[in-house]
Amino acid sequence: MLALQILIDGFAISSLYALGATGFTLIFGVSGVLNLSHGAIMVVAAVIAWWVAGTFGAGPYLGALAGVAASLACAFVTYSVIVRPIQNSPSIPREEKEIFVLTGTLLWGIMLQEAVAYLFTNNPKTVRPLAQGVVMILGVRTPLNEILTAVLSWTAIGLLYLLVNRTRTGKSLLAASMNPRGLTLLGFELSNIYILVWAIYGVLAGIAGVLLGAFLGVSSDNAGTLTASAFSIVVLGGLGSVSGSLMAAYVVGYLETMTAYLVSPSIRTVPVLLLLVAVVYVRPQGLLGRR
Amino acid sequence: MLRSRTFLIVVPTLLVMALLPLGVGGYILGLLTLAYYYAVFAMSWDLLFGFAGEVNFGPSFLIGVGAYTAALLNHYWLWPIPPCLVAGAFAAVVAGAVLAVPALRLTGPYFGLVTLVAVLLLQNVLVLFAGITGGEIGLDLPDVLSIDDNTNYYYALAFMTVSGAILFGLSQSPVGLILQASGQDAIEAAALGFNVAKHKLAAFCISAFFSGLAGAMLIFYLGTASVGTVVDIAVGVNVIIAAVLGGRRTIIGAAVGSIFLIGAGEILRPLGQLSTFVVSAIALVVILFFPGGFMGRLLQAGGRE
Amino acid sequence: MRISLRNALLGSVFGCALAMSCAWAPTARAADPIKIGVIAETSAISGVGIPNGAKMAAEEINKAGGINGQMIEIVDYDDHNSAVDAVRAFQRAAQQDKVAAVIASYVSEVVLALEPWAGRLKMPMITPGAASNDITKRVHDDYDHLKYVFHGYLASTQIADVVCEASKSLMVKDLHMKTAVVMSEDAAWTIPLDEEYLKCLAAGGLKVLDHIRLSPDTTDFTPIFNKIEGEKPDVIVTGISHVGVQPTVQWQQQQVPMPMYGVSSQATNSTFWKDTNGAADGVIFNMASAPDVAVTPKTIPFAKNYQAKYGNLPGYAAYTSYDDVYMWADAIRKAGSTDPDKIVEAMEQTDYVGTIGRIAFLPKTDTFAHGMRIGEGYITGLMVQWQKGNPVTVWPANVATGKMTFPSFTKLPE
Amino acid sequence: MTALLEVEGLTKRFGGLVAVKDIGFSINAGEILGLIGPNGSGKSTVMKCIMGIERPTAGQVKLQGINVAGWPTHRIARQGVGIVFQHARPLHRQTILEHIKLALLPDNLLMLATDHGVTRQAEEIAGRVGLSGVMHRLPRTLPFADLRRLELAKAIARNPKVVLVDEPFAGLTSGEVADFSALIGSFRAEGHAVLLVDHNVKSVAALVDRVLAMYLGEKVAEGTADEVMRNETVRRVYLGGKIETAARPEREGKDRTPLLDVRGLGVLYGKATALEDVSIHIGEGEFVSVVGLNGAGKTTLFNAISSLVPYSGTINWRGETLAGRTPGAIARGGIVQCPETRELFGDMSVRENLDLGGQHLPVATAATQLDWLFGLFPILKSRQGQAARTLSGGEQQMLAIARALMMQPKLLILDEPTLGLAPVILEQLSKALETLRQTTDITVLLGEQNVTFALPHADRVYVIEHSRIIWEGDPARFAEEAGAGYL
Repeated sequence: MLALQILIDGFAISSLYALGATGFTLIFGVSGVLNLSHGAIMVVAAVIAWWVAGTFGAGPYLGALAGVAASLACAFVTYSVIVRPIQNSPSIPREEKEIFVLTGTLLWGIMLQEAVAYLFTNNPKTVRPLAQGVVMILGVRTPLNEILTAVLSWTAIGLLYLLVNRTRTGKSLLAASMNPRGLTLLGFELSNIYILVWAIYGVLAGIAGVLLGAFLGVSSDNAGTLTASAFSIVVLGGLGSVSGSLMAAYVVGYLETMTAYLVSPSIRTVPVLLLLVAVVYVRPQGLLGRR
Repeated sequence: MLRSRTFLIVVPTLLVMALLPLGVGGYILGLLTLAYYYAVFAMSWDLLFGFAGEVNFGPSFLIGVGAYTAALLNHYWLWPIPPCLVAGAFAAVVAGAVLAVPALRLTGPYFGLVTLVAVLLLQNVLVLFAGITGGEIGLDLPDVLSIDDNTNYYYALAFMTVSGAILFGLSQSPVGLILQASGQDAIEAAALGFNVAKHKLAAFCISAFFSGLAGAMLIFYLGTASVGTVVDIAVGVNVIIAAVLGGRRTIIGAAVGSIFLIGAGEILRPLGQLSTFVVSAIALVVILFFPGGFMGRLLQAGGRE
Repeated sequence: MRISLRNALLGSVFGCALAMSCAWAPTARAADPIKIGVIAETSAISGVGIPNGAKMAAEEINKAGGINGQMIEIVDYDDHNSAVDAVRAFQRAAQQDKVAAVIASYVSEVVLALEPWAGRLKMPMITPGAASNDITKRVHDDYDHLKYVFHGYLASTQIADVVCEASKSLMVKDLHMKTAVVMSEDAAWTIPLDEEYLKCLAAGGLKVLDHIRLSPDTTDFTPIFNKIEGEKPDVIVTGISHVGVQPTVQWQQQQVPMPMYGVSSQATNSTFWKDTNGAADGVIFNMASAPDVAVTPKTIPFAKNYQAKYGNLPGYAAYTSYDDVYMWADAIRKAGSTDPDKIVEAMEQTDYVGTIGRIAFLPKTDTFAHGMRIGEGYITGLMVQWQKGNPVTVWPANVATGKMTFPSFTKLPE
Repeated sequence: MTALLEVEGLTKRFGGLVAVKDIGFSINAGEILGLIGPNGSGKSTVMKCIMGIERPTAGQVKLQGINVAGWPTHRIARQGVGIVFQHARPLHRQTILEHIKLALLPDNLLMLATDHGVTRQAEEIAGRVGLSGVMHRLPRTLPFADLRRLELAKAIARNPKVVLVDEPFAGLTSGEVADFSALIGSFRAEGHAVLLVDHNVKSVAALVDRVLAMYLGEKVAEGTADEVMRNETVRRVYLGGKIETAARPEREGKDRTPLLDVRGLGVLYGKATALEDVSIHIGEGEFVSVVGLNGAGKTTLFNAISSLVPYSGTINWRGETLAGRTPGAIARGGIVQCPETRELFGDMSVRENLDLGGQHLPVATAATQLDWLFGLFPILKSRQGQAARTLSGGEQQMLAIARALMMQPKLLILDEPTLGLAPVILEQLSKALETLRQTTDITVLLGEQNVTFALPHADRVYVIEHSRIIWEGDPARFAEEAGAGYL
């Protein structure tokens, strides 16, 4: 019974982690950017969805759509106002671009977080879930919303998989992550590819944000934690490896859930941190990463 | 040439700073006192990043270890302040070395991540052992440096000046030269016969020493040691932003950046909640349009002739 | 040497910043208003209630002629819920803005960090919402230094006592409950709260099956609720403040079959229903005053005026902060000056009927020195339940505005 | 004479790839050894293994009898090995003198101040390499040659027993080359052992005592510069075997429309001149070869045409300037480059690589093109599902060419297709190119150092040397007019 409970709860939270980390790792894989405003963008998506659905009275579906749209808009701004200018800036030496992108996205994340706190307060908000009620799975009472969260997360990841592996556009994304120069020589515009990637990222982060808002609730104060958790998952899985991130998300999700159930909820994140340190020391390329 | 120019900027500024208590109210002094401690955090960070080329995402790990060591000794064993400060600084060095020896094998985002995780772990430990450490609430200290604003101000100013002088001197010394070479191109530095790992470790320890000492000084100024004050990621983020804002690889710029950050936060206080938003926006604009930071621009103008 | 225009620009911006900061030097004038500093986290609903409540009180006092002709001015500071920011704000209030007294924060961590500064800077201070027992314990232990600190809210132990007292009639008598699990967040204020819960719940007839402390950073409460459910208690007794919306929503989504009852600070916000999308239905929480209950004749008018002015109902700290301004004003009037020692002396004599009840401070010999007197005739506290979008007072019986109801998934003992 | 440096049985593997195989040589005090080989021959790896930057898989590196193989770099350096890097990044805020002082410092954490002796010594060294006048300037204010002098100065300051010099003359003018030769010569005079690593014999011939030539990780010849230049294997590696030419069937309209017209092209890499006043033109349907040694500027020329590097001068494509177009737009416009680095998508299958090349075409056209290419390179058809990086070098090269052809280019730029390939593969590749040339009217611009490969297919040949075009003409005349000066 307990085992089954851990299995079900861990699955839902892990799939949400996986979705959150997928966009983050995609951006890193294709354009080499660690976007530290990630958590803040997810928060924006959730809060806008909450606002449009509730206060604005547009209902959960329109709300979710508005949340994703807001996240998309944030992603575009992140790319065009912060990442691209830094990458194109002639006065920043190449070897320091990384720290500038990190600092820039970090500051942008703080700005988003503060803006949300200013406009909507930092009280936690919960997006009205698309499904209410519970079902029994082998005797474990499971909220429909939890199942829906897992299903939608995996649908989004699945669609991304199909997009990348089954469509022409997706192939060019994959190619850009392996060899951007090669792609240029084949007549592709890298700038278009990057815009596309950021758009996909915006949608993924938006969905993840809205689902998170509906499943657990989100406050603007969570932005930093969300970024840190995506960062850890992605490093654990191997930077830029989407399948690695998915696996790592499950490792993290289940480790946390098991700790919460079997040891104590107050040290929930500690084993994950220790694992992370161990992995980084022993196998810095991550679980599935290549050097 | 550069050095003399820096000298020309710094000495009069320090003089003005030393004379400030004659002209401004206690509140501004309190503000600057805090800014000076942050300045030491940022300068230590810059030594590690700007010179040794290692991006330390967890300056607050070093700061926190120093601060909490001092706080625990003062709180439980009632050690007087000076030995607490020394113990804090050395604890930070030891913790820094334990972290750095394996971590320096890593590069880029991995090193950053390990330092970041170190902060999270420290934070968890402090909260888990709340019975001893006071947890989120923090430890109150029986002793403070002084309750007089002017005295506190001069302590902080003197501390910043001395630390700054040592760190700046170090950065300009032969060792600083070797560090910079190691940070920029480790292979070439090794080919010139320098043990890059040794020098980077030394930089880490020096950075840890001053971070820990400044952390300990800060809590004896505030009278409480709490996670939010010396360990939280936000503290480290501010340190990094200050150093980049002021100008990487200048040491002095890091101090300027800290004073600016804290000053700007205060000037913008009438904006209430929006103040952090505006400060971040200003910092972002500086990073995008003046990547060299405040000091970077000044020094560059000098180096051009 | 050539300095580009951009450098000059950059330099001048920085120069201006410094110049501005220097221009703050205080200039005291004779007809200055009496200033009261308010330090709070203004981005949180319950936080912003503190300056809002204080400003309302100040306006009313000023309309009635101020303090012996001097107007009251509220100077508010956002502490971003951080101890450092709060200490800085406190220093600014004391040294720069020269306030006569401070109303500070509803977070125990912040208040405890400020407490030594109140002593060092001899600045009278009251907290409208923090609950830690340590606040008054320190005053008791080191009265000479810390006598400037007053506790304008119930201490954790006192709150626990109110919750236990109410549980005797609500849980044990009305609902025939026998067992409970205590669920509280890991924070300073819950340590004495939990300690008292464990004692007084049992004394009141509720056997405590387990005591779960959770990290205030928790976002996923599923394992916690599942664990609690596995222990089959009749009720979950809460001690939460940092978290609130999230556990409530997950409690409802997972249809945890036992009621949540106890302390839930976020539930006191009028926006709680909206923030939780109605998941709050059935949650019972402790409050000093409620907008629909005439705890004193001042309560309902205050809540009405507050809602008219700010668009939402006051959170718990807004009531106390409103009362605090009145008490400071009275104390300053009585003291005849803004001398801190005289203010403290006058404040210790307070016997004031505010929005939350009759307020008097305990003497320095009491373990809760400078804490509020609770019990019959003084502060009693209320238990309030969210019902269909509205907070309904369910205890004590003499002021109750409704009966308890629970959502359909709640299974009450036979 | 005693050998200062002895290398025995040096082998270095990267995963499955053997980069260096059983290399051995020795250098005496006061001797200069030239280590030559085309790109990818493993010569740089040998140098890195000596310096400890790469850890040798097997073999010994003996310094005065002490085996230092596998030591960390800084210890090898302290033991007496110095290196002059080709691309060194100087520190931004330190003056030239400070850079030299850096090299004079001991590896000591407690060095907080330098004594005057060090400064004087640094000044002396600056004088010796001709940097006295600019000692107090910052690196970014100096021309390229001075930065190279700085690298030499650092090596001198370390006073190593063995000096490794990587491509000593790359990017220098002939006057500067003379200066540098003299400086390197002075190492010999002082009794140092010097290892010069370069692409070809010619550039170092005047300076070296002996030459060791490498190809595909193995030693192919050793001896004096003359001996090595006469060596059959070396000639085959650089020139191929006998030079043959074949005329292409005459076509109508050939040569009439100028397709690509490059005029006065100049490219700078930082401060180094990579191309200077280069003008070439290509007519529709022509097969033009640009031959030149590694580092002569071929790749830079092609990258400028593809707009991958900034340039001065004009490049016109069918009468319109290419300035302002993105690399992608140029490729879609018909100029498709197949770079020497191949730039394949390693984790994608052969088929996926090809599909990406055909993505701008209508689906039906892409399918036809694919069929045609499978006819041209049958091996690719059988390897369709295999990941590109698991292919052999020759197959990868074919895939790279096929992928470029999928775009139906008007002008195909082939950069060093023979790089690092075994002779038998060369033949296959050569055949495919000839088929292409005989059966289609595609325009091709081929860059090669392997003359045997480049000439047979060519309608016209340019020879590029030291960033300039030095000869243009018919392949038939190449042997007598330009062939001798090659190598």
